[in-house]
Amino acid sequence: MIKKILVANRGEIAVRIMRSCRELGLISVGVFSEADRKAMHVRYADEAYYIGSAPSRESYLNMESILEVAKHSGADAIHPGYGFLSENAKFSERCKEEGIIFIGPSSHSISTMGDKITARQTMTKAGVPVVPGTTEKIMEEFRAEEIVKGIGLPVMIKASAGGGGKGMRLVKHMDELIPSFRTAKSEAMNAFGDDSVYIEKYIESPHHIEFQILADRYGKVIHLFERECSIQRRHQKVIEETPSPLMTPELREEMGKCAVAAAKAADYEGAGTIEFIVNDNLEFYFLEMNTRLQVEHPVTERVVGVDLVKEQINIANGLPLELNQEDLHQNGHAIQCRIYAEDPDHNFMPQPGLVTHITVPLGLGVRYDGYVYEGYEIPMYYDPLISKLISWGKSRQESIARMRRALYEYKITGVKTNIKFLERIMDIPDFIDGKYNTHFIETNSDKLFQPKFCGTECEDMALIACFIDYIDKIGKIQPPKFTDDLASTWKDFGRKRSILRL
Amino acid sequence: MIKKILVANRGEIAVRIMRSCRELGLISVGVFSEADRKAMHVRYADEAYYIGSAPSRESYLNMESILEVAKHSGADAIHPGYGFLSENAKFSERCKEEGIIFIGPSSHSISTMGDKITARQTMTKAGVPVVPGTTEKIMEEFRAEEIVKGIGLPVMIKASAGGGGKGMRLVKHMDELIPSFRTAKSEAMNAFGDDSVYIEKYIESPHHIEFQILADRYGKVIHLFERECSIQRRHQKVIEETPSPLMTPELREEMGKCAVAAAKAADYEGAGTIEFIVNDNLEFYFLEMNTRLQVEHPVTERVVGVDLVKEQINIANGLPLELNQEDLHQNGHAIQCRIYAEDPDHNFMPQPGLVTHITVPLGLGVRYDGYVYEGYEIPMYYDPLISKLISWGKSRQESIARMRRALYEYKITGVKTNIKFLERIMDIPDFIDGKYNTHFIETNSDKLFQPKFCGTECEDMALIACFIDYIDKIGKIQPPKFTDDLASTWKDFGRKRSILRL
Amino acid sequence: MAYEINIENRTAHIELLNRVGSKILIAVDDNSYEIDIVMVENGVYSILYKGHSYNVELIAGDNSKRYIVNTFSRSFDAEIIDAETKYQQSRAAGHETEGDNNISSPMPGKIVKIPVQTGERVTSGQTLIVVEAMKMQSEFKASADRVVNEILVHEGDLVAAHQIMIKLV
Amino acid sequence: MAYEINIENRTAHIELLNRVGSKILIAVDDNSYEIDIVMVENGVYSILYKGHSYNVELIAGDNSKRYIVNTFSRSFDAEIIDAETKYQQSRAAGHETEGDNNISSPMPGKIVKIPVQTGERVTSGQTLIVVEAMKMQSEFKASADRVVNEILVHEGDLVAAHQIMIKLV
Repeated sequence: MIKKILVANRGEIAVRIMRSCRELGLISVGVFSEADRKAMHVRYADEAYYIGSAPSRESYLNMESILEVAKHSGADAIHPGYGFLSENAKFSERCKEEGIIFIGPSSHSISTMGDKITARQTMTKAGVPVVPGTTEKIMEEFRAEEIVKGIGLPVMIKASAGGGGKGMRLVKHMDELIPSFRTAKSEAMNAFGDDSVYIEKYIESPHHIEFQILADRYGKVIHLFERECSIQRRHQKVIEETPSPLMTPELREEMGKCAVAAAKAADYEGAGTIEFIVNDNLEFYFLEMNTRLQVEHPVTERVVGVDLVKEQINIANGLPLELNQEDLHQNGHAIQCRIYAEDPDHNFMPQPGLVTHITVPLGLGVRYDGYVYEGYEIPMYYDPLISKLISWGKSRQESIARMRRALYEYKITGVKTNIKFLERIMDIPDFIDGKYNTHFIETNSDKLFQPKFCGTECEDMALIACFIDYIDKIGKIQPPKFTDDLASTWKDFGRKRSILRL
Repeated sequence: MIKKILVANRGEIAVRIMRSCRELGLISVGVFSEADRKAMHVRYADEAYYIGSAPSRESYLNMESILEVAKHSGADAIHPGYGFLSENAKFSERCKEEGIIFIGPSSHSISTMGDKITARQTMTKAGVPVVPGTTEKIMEEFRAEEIVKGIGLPVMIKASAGGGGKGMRLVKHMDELIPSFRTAKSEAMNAFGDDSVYIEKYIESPHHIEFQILADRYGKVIHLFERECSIQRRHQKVIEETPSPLMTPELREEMGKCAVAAAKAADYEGAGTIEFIVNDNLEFYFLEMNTRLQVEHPVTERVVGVDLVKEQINIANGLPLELNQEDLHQNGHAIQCRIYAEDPDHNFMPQPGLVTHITVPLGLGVRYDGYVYEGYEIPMYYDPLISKLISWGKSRQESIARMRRALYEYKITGVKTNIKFLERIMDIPDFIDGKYNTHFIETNSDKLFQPKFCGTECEDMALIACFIDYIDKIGKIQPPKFTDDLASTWKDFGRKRSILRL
Repeated sequence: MAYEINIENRTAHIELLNRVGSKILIAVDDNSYEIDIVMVENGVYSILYKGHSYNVELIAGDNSKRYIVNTFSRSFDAEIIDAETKYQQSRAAGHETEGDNNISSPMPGKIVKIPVQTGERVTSGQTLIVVEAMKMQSEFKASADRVVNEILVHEGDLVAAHQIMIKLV
Repeated sequence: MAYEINIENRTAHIELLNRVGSKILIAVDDNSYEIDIVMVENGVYSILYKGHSYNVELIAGDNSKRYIVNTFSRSFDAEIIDAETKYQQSRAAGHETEGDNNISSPMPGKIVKIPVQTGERVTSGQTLIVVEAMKMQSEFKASADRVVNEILVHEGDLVAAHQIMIKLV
């Protein structure tokens, strides 16, 4: 049985994994780059080791350095979190070679789902609907034209080795096809060293809905329902929720079955996510599989009542899944907001820097997964995610009201964040009504990028605080003009005020 | 409908109530004493008004001052929280006279349940079992002797106007009866201005189990299951949990029915709690009713999935209860720890003072309800409760493991707290096995008051931190002896070290 | 004691009329306010005005006169205007485009690419330098037709926030 | 650089042997440690020793040489012993009972009752003063037979932590 887990990650997810380790009585081992000596995961871990300089490829992507720490510290297992080495088939393989349990799927499963064309073929064989288009790589330009004539415009050209929005081209007109095809191939070659591309029908008003699955070593696969992830900026998720406001019980059951079939087809073991694209007619298509824990896993944990990291560890221990599909239920509604160090008013430009003050939202129905603290300097080398705020409510409406309340309480000073931007989303009618797709931010940009009106009184209070702060600051150098020897009542004020008004 | 609520309280409960107000879109009005200008509830409220000097009776117990603020600010309703005016029948009446909704029961219900003898009579009439003993006040000493001969020793002598452990006397031997009877009467007169006392059989190895109820204006009463509150120090609860480890489904149903009957007998409206005492044979007796929100209400909220403050507000608005008994379920397990500013090693002596640093426990399954912040000075005038930490788990075992993790993460510097004491409780076999009664702390005192062993290495690390802090502090005055111009490798250390070992 | 403060597009005149403990009487343009103001945490003020509870957080700007101010509903940039500031403003008049000629990054980052050379003529909208921070690349472009006068950084360098990277003429 | 530090019932000799950036070589009694130590927050230190991650929080005591030290498992009182401390300790020797003769409260509170008078003979265990804080009353008692020499407070007064309230002889 696993006794000691190396967490090959940083930030909120490293702390989150270590929390579950601690609850299970397991020893956690952290690793850190030169930029991360003061990071929370180093403070939280039972043990922590240096693995390289600040850039990821020299530390958090440095397989051999991490494996060396695992062996030196006597860790039985490595949890990769998300990002970094979590979907790296070679790392899964290297762990196996070194006799260390990789908490995640086999190298074979990762490869199968990592190559998008292979994944499409595997899904088609398993009877899971994929977006209409090719299931093999396209080499010749005339083939591209034939295919597009067959499935009709618009289409997406995608890199087989890609994922997460990279190396994609949308084609709306036939005359754009050949130039886009060429650019996509050359981009794919540059980015992934593989120019394989394929063509898919472009889904209009797409909804991004994914299913969480768990699979044990003995072929048992269950799903833990859906997550709605359509609120995105720059192809990155910002808000996730479960249940999806688009979902019907019938669709949920059908998609759940497909998700389980998809995992089985990939010989999957561990926690994974099947991403689907759903159109307004509730037709759904397999998009890709994420062979790891997702950033948005907490909404599922809250509504289904399961600690997914503990389930991952149990599976990695070779234990059979104790959960049964028929016992699982969605209880209430959960929403997650991702808090980024970024400036929404300037194209979401990232904002590394020193955090001078934080007020964390707390209380009933609020979960906070973060890692920054007062006095912590967010480094420029990694992801701008500061924290994840999760609200739960009996109803979707209560969950939104609670998230609005939590965002209102949440204060970070020192770096710019998207907190106010998220607050505005909670007030957009399309969001409140649950009627949105991946175009949401674009469609509502007029309301989303306009700051709330604060009013003259509120603005004056801001000015007064600056004024008082400034005079008290310089007062420490110059003698103060006002002292406490005045009568301590409001009477004097009244008098002076009347004089003023004469 | 209520639009603006005055919260006639302070500390964590004031903030907690205001959070629900905010989620409902209601304006919150705070009130503060001279000692509380910087308190969190003043910062959190939409509006805040001064009501008097620091001692409670001049501020938070000052009915007229509070009512004046309510009228001046245009508040429709007053939420009294717990403590202070929450169980004051006269205040409920005064609110009514002023046309302000008191979020709580009528003055009649408060009086009925506030006088313990009347409450015992009311319960007996309603068929709810009470602890064997008198149902009327005892004036003569010979009557006391007769009663004790009837029910047998040991007995408790209690003040009818009392509650919460005040004015109580345990009598184990017959010759203690008369002196104790006299003292109890005189204590009751001093404390409550009423020397009415009654005699109850003393229950050995008692379990303190209470039921949360909700009652609307239309006679609908439901219960939200039990809370186990047997872990107490000085008759004050320290840890609460739900479900109770003692409970059986049959007992739960029976006690739940009695709780509903008790509320109906008192013509109750709002949220309330029926406290029972249960012996090892699972015989239960009505103890008293708390006609207000309880400190420990969050464990019920977590497991039943209901926001009790919102329910209180809906009931006060005259809305019928939407919840139905048959739809309510206990989902998983929740534990609450009360964090006090006190010194467990010195008879739990309270510790007001400046909070210099806090690390709040966060993440999956953890709720934190608090009010102190870094730089806040906890005043000496009020309750030592700093915060409430609530953990949830699928099972009781997971809930305990999570609480242990959360307490481990929780750091408060500047004032002494009972955090480490609570951590030790989580490790006591009787607690882990759920086999405990109100004598728990006493019974396990040998383990509870002994600090964990830290080890020489850990102790040396503590010393080293002091050393470095001290030399860096004095180094700001004196020139530092060690600078960065030494070679930045570990080699020098090795050399010096070998020299040292020669 | 009085100052002018710039906030967004407004210049407000503020005068402190009286102060006793935490209570002040203060005039902002044509309005005067009797308020109770206390610093509750470092840089965080609690203000009570006619019962309304305001919370204002101040973040120090590049110099002691500049603040970023957060209220519950929004965030502002504010600057105290004293004699020194006014002098510098009058000195700066007529050099208004100077800022445009210095290319700096608002956040710390790493120089990924400098696709121009010293002496090169660049046109409006042309990319001058690419900076990466937190896995995102930002391109900085010429806002008008200019000549590259000086390149102060190299590809691979780390830059601090607001550090000038390229000077144009 | 070396000091003695008192912690609980132990007096440890500590000597800093080398220090480069955050890395130090330090001897504590007979053990020497190569550790990496950084202050991550005000008064909070992160220590790495042989891979083990220790977190130590320091709370300033009554003077700059005293600390309350929190580790994850427990809390200590520690005091740096320098020449000055030693001198004061030697001066204090022979006056060991002096502390017992000054009655002070460890926490701030309000004087509820003073059931003794100046000049009164009190016996060991007799209540001298009752202080209330946070709704709890604490009684302070004589630890030996003494005479009340001076009462420095009145009923109803507020007292600060460690303020001397009654002097005995």
